[in-house]
Amino acid sequence: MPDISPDRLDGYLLVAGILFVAGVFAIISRRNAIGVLIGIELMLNAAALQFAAYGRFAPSAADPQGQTAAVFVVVVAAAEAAVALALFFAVYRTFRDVDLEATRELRS
Amino acid sequence: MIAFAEAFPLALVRPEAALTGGLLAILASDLSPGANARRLGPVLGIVSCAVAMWLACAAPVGNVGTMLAIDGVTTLARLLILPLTAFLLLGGMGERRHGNDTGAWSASVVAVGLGALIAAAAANFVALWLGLELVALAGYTLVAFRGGDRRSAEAGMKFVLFGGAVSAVMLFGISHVYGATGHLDFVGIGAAFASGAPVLAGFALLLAGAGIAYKLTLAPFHFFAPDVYQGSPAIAVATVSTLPKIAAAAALVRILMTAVPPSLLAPVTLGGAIAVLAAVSMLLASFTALVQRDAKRIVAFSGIGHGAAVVLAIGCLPSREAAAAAGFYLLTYVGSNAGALLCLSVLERARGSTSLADLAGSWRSQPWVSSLLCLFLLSLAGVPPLAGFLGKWGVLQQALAAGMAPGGSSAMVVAVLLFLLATAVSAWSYLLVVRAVVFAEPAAANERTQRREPVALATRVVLGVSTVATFGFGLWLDGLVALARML
Amino acid sequence: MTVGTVSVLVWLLPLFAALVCTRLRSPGLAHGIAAVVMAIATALAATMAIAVVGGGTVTGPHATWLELGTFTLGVGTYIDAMAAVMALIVCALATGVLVFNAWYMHDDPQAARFPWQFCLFAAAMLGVVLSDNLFLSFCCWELVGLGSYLLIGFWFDKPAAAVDPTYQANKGAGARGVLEAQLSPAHAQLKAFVMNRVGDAGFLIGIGALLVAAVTLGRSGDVLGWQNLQEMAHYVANPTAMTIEQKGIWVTVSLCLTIAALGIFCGAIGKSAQFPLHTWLPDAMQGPTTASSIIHAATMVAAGVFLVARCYPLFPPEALAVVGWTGGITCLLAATIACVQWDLKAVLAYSTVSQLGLMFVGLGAGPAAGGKDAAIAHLFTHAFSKCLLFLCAGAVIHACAGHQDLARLGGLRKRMPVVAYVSLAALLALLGMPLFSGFVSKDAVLAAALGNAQSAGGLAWGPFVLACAGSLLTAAYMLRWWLRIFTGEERDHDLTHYAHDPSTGAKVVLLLLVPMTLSLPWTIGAWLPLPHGESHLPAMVTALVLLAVGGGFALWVFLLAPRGGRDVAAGLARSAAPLHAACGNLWGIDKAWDLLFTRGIGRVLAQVVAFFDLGGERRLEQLENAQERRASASVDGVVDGIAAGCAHLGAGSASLHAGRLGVYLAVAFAVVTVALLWGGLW
Amino acid sequence: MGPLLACVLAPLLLAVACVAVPGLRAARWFALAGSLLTLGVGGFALADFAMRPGADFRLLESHAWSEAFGASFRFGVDGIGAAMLALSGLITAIATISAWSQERHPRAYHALVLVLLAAMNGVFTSLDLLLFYVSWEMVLLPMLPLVGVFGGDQRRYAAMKFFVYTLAGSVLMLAMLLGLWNATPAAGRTVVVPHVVVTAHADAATSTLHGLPIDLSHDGPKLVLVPRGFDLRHLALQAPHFETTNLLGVSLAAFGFLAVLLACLVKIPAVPLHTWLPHAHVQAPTAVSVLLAGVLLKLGVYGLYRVGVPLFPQQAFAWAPTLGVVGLVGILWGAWAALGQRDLKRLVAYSSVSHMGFCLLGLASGTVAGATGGMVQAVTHGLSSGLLFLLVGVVYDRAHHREVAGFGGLAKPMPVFAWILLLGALAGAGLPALAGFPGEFLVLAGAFTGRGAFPWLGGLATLSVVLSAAYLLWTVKRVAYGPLQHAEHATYRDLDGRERWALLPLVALLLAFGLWPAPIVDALRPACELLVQTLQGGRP
Repeated sequence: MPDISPDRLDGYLLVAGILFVAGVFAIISRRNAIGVLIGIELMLNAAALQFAAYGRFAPSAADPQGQTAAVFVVVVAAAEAAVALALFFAVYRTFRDVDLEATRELRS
Repeated sequence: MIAFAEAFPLALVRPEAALTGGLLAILASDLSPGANARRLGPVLGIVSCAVAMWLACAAPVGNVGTMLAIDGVTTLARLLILPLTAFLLLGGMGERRHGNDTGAWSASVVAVGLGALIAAAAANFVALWLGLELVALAGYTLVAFRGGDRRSAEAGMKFVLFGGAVSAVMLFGISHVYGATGHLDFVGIGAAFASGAPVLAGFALLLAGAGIAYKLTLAPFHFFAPDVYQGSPAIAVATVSTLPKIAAAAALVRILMTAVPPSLLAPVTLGGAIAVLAAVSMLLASFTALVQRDAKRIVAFSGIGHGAAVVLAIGCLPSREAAAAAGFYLLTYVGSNAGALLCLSVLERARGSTSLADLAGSWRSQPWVSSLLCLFLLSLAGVPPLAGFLGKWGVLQQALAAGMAPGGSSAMVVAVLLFLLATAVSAWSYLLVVRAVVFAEPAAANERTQRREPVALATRVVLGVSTVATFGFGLWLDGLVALARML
Repeated sequence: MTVGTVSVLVWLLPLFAALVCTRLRSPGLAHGIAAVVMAIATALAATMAIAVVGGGTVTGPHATWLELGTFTLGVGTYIDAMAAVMALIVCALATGVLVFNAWYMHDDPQAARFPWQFCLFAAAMLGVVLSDNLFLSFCCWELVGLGSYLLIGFWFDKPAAAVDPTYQANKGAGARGVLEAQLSPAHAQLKAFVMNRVGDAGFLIGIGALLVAAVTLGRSGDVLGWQNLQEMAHYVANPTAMTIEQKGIWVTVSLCLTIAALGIFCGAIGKSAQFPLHTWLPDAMQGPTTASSIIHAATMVAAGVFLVARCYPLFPPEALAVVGWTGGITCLLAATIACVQWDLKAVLAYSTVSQLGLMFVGLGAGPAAGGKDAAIAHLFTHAFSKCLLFLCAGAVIHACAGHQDLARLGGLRKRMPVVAYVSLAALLALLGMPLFSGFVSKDAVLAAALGNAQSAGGLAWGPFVLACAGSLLTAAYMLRWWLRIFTGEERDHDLTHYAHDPSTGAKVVLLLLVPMTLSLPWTIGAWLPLPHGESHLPAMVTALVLLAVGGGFALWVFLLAPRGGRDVAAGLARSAAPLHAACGNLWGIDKAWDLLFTRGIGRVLAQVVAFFDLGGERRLEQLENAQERRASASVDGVVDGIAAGCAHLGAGSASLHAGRLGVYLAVAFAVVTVALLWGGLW
Repeated sequence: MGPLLACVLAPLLLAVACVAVPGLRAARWFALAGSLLTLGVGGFALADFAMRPGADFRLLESHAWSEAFGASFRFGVDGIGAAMLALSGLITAIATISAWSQERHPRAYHALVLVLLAAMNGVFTSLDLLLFYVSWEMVLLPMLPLVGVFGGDQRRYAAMKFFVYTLAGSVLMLAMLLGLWNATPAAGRTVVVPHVVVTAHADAATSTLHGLPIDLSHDGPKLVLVPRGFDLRHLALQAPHFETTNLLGVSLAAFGFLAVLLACLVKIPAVPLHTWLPHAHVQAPTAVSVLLAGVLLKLGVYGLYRVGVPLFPQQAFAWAPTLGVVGLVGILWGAWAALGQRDLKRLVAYSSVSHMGFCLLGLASGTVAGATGGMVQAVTHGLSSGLLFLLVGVVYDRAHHREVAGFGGLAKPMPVFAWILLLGALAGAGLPALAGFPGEFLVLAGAFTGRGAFPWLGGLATLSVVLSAAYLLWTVKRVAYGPLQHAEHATYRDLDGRERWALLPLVALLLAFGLWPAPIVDALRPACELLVQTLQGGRP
């Protein structure tokens, strides 16, 4: 049982891990594109959280590499989400649906 | 200001800067009223590529902090990426004359090129990830560019979801690498490994590698490729199937050279594993391609196989000849591949799709384009004296040298034999296209099968260049040596 | 001019004539030129013969044809009495036949083709006779086969007998057992060539065995030359211990030579139409009778006898026994068939086969009994008589508008006396009547066989007995032939009504050849030392008794009995029905070959192989479309099967690429997880 | 630029010209020019070898390619190469004449033929293994459209099968090439030169061997420093070292010979790797069939002569009996399959399988007679099969089908055709005085005098004497003799001028080589003797 006190790394890693696994589960199991996107966001945020945590507990806390990376992640995640939603909209316009099972014209 | 200049030696990254400038110019021209961005965009892009190329030839070598490393690999990558970007823009000029879009297309292409440049020069995982993300985001838009087209939209959606997931995995890995080593820059990570980093770092590195494998369409991160390529415009495929591969290959080379301890790299261990991975990808690609019924899907699987070939060469590091072989392979691949996709783009406009059924007998209506398509495909198959052969030659030579060297891994030799098997099988899959385009009769003699689609001058130029390359590099053995000398 | 040069001239003149005649369109001119050239060749051959007769041998010019490191293959001539006389006979008969043919084919539009093909054959035949090594012999041996092929197919556009109304109208009533569906010039020439090739395959193996022996003995140069073969032959007499280690197979030189001898004899079996390869000769009668007269009666078919005689030193006793027995069996077998043939050419054909068998009986008697000379002597005498008989047959057929049925011909003696009496002379010579040439040679053969039988005893009696039986029947069926055609009253008036003797030129030819059938010095006389051992007298007596019995019987049945109005022949046929049927059906040998060769190997086996190769016609119609393409248990089917297997693998993995993003991601993550776990354990 | 380079470059340039010049009428003249140039050079070289026999390489020339890889455009021919070069020129010329009135895409067609010619010449004249391989594979490129575009109903299947089958067969050779290259240290390797090679190739005047300095003064073992590269002659000098180099547990030589063998057996083609041939032949247009049977099949034999045996003599020696059996199987299987065919072209194709089996048997027998005979057979088969395919094309032009059963009695309306058909058939059946005979006889003689079981193989091979006569003359009978099958056949015109011009050289050569094969045999023998010595030198 890891010690999850706020001034120890383990707790953050645990949360991040849970987030990541949840995200993976989501993108594998969800049939709805939005659901998958949410899963991806979860994974990205798990990574961001870890960056921040690692940065906080890094031996050389002087240069905030981790925290910087976390900020980058947040920004890019937002951009990614924007593009993704735009594409979902394009799909919805043509298919009237964003169900991944329903939008399967491309296949072997 | 001075301080910034010292901290950030702009001289090293002039080409990237030039391309950024081009990108901004295109976007600006898009905003400015009256200016015909659709015509202006490509021109601006090509000009900026030319400038960047000029700058790249004279670029000094050095490091931009711990973020970017401008070395032989970077230079080689630049010399591949910049001309390719220019030709893709030119091709777009020819192929998208009737598109009603603004300069967005050109902007996206330039953005992909810029991202590829950054990723290729990255000496730091964050920089690498950002570069790859730029490539990805711009790529998503290109793929889904054909507005109102079901398949194009679906392709875009699948692309973004798959890409997003993989990039998240990569990021997760990176974060653990950082946590385990306290560094995000390759050199630091390498040092940490050397001083005995926790085993967790190794796994983390593996996860981080997922992003690169995905860009190289290496199994098991190749699944998106067939669907995306099939759904998106051929000219977009030409972009997303070439530029990211170059960037990822360069990044992989640098990571293996700096972040991974040589002890681990020696062909015996990691090299062998990489070789097996590559061989699996090749076999999977070549066999799966046999049952495809769409030319672009076949091109996609061929791309998977060729990416694997590049990885096989990289598995022979640290010899610089290996890196050169990978570079030369990419050179021949992008030449033939872009050419083939440009031909397909023309035929796609003529026949409405690139399914083999629709392409049947297009040789009658478009003899030149069809013949060139077959030529490029045979080059991809690696039939001498076409360029693809020499690419194969370099890779096989490296792999076999690594395998036959005293203490070399037999996995390399096995990989070589599997590579050859895959070559024969994939040749067959290319012939499926040749068969449809040249041998088969048109399904029905209607106006669609009769129509002779005009080929724009820009397209002709690009086709001419790739034709020259396809023939010119075929027997240019010293090219391999020259590249090795460049590194 | 040396004999060697002459021999080369004799060889090349006919070739020259052939080349010239190919360009000639006028039959008369072509025949004329060819005849003149052959006459010159005859004269030269005569000088050659005079030079060597009395037992000298001349080695003519020799050139190396190919040089192959260890040994060479040469071209050259070698003349001894046997060769010279044979060459003379070939040239003389060829000249005569050409002249005769000018009349025989005077109304045939294709006549112009005859001379050059005929001269080509003559050149090849002279090559066999005069060559100085086995290799050249083999080449010319094949080329005489070509000549025979061309001339049998002279009327290549004739349909098969089964569907040929004229044949059906004219065929002998007794032509049972003949496979009419396959009886056409086009098929006969094919059959002749292929069946000869069967023998030639053996011939090649024989040559191969000789090469093995020569290489083993470390010989070099023209190893297939007669000189070298004679030198090697002494290993036959004393089987040396010299052996070759070959992958554990120990081959003695004498074994090699035995194989060689049997191989060469195999070739002879094919060319000389011996049992079991004799069936092509009767079919060869599809060719012009004039061509048959010299090719399938006088010379070419005798080439086998000649070759065996030439290679005689190589033949060990056991090989000679094979030769003798084969000859004996053929002699009797062919005779029995000839007895019941109704086609007048078929009778002559089978009698040729039978006589060739007799020659091999002589050869089989071995050197001690003087078998070689006896056989050669019979070869010579038989050449003249049989050639004459064929020419006469040709005259008859021509006179009766192509009718060849012994049952309908008859009484032609009055209408064509010359032909009648000339043929009678030839006939008597063939039967071996005293004062006729055949008497001497046949007697010599029997004497040799008897002598061999007495000395060797046991199985060696076989050939002698068979030969005697054959001779007995020969007397009977040949007389039947002559009597049926020329005596009695006309059986079919409008058939024979217009019959007449041939033109003067043809008659001259016939009459000029008659003396050669008489037992006079210049026929065989001093050319060959005939055996006069103690077995000579009994043999002569036997021969005369056989002749008397057989001939008398025939005279009674076909001459006296009909006068009494009794048809003894039919009665005999009824009383011995099974035997009669067997003979009439050619002892089923033709059918057997047809079953084995034409249908078995030629059709069924080939179809099977073709099927196992590409999988049959039905598969070949549907190759283009992979879906319709049917799997087949054939070599090609396996190849496609491999391809299909690859496609199946592809389809299997393609089912993973079915556009399901969830599946894509799941597989990717699963692989990564597995990789991580595997890495962790490792 | 030397003559041999010209033989490779000129056709390529002419091909470019054919395609580049729009509406060009003279494409066929270009093709004819290219083939005649080849014929001229090859004929000259062959005559030279016939007059001054020798196992050396002549018309040598070398042009820089890659210093680093030790590859260069090395050309040179020995007797065998010269004969093959002349053959490829002759057959291409004849094929061009027979396709003189090509209507569909004449420019593309003749351009492709020219490219094919260049590739074949490259194979036959190259002394550089890499150049050899490149040319070898390059042959496939023009053949693909030549069959796939200009062929018959099932051309797609045939073309793809041909391409994939032969590519799969030869793909291992690439690994072999690189293996050999990697097996040589960068600094080169000092090797002891076998005596036979010294006597055959060493140049006492300049004291060089294949351009490498060698000290001939002393009597001891002759040493020479072989650089790393692809010069076939240099690689051959290192043969023993390939035996000792390990590759995946087998010796590099074993692997390499297997690779070459596979490639060559597919090309020859040897049963059971032959089934691409009937399809390709039946579907290809007449002229392409002529090229395929006349020259392309010889690539396989030539590959064994030029690469397989010299580079891996020990392996070749060990494999020889197997190859002999394969050759024999090919001879008999091909003959029997031919006997069972209904399609004229397929029949001739199988006769090719049977005849090429002799080449294999002769080479494997390891005797001078056999090896020489095999090569003579390769040349003469090029002539006879070319003749037969042309004749099949002639009847196909008139009847538009190739079913044997559909013909009969053509000798009446087409006498000249019938005579030439008979001549071709007899040549194929190995009748003396025709070109088919010397090769066949020499191979049999070689087999009989060969070691081990070869006499027995030779004995069985004589069966083909019967079978070939059977299937060829039977075909002649069914096509030309007998009564006319169909009334309209009577209207068929006999050979016209163009057809006669295409056939004339073949007929003349068939007779010439048959009556007087000494020149070509003398030209081929020294090279074959050296080959046999090399092979026997591989005896462990």
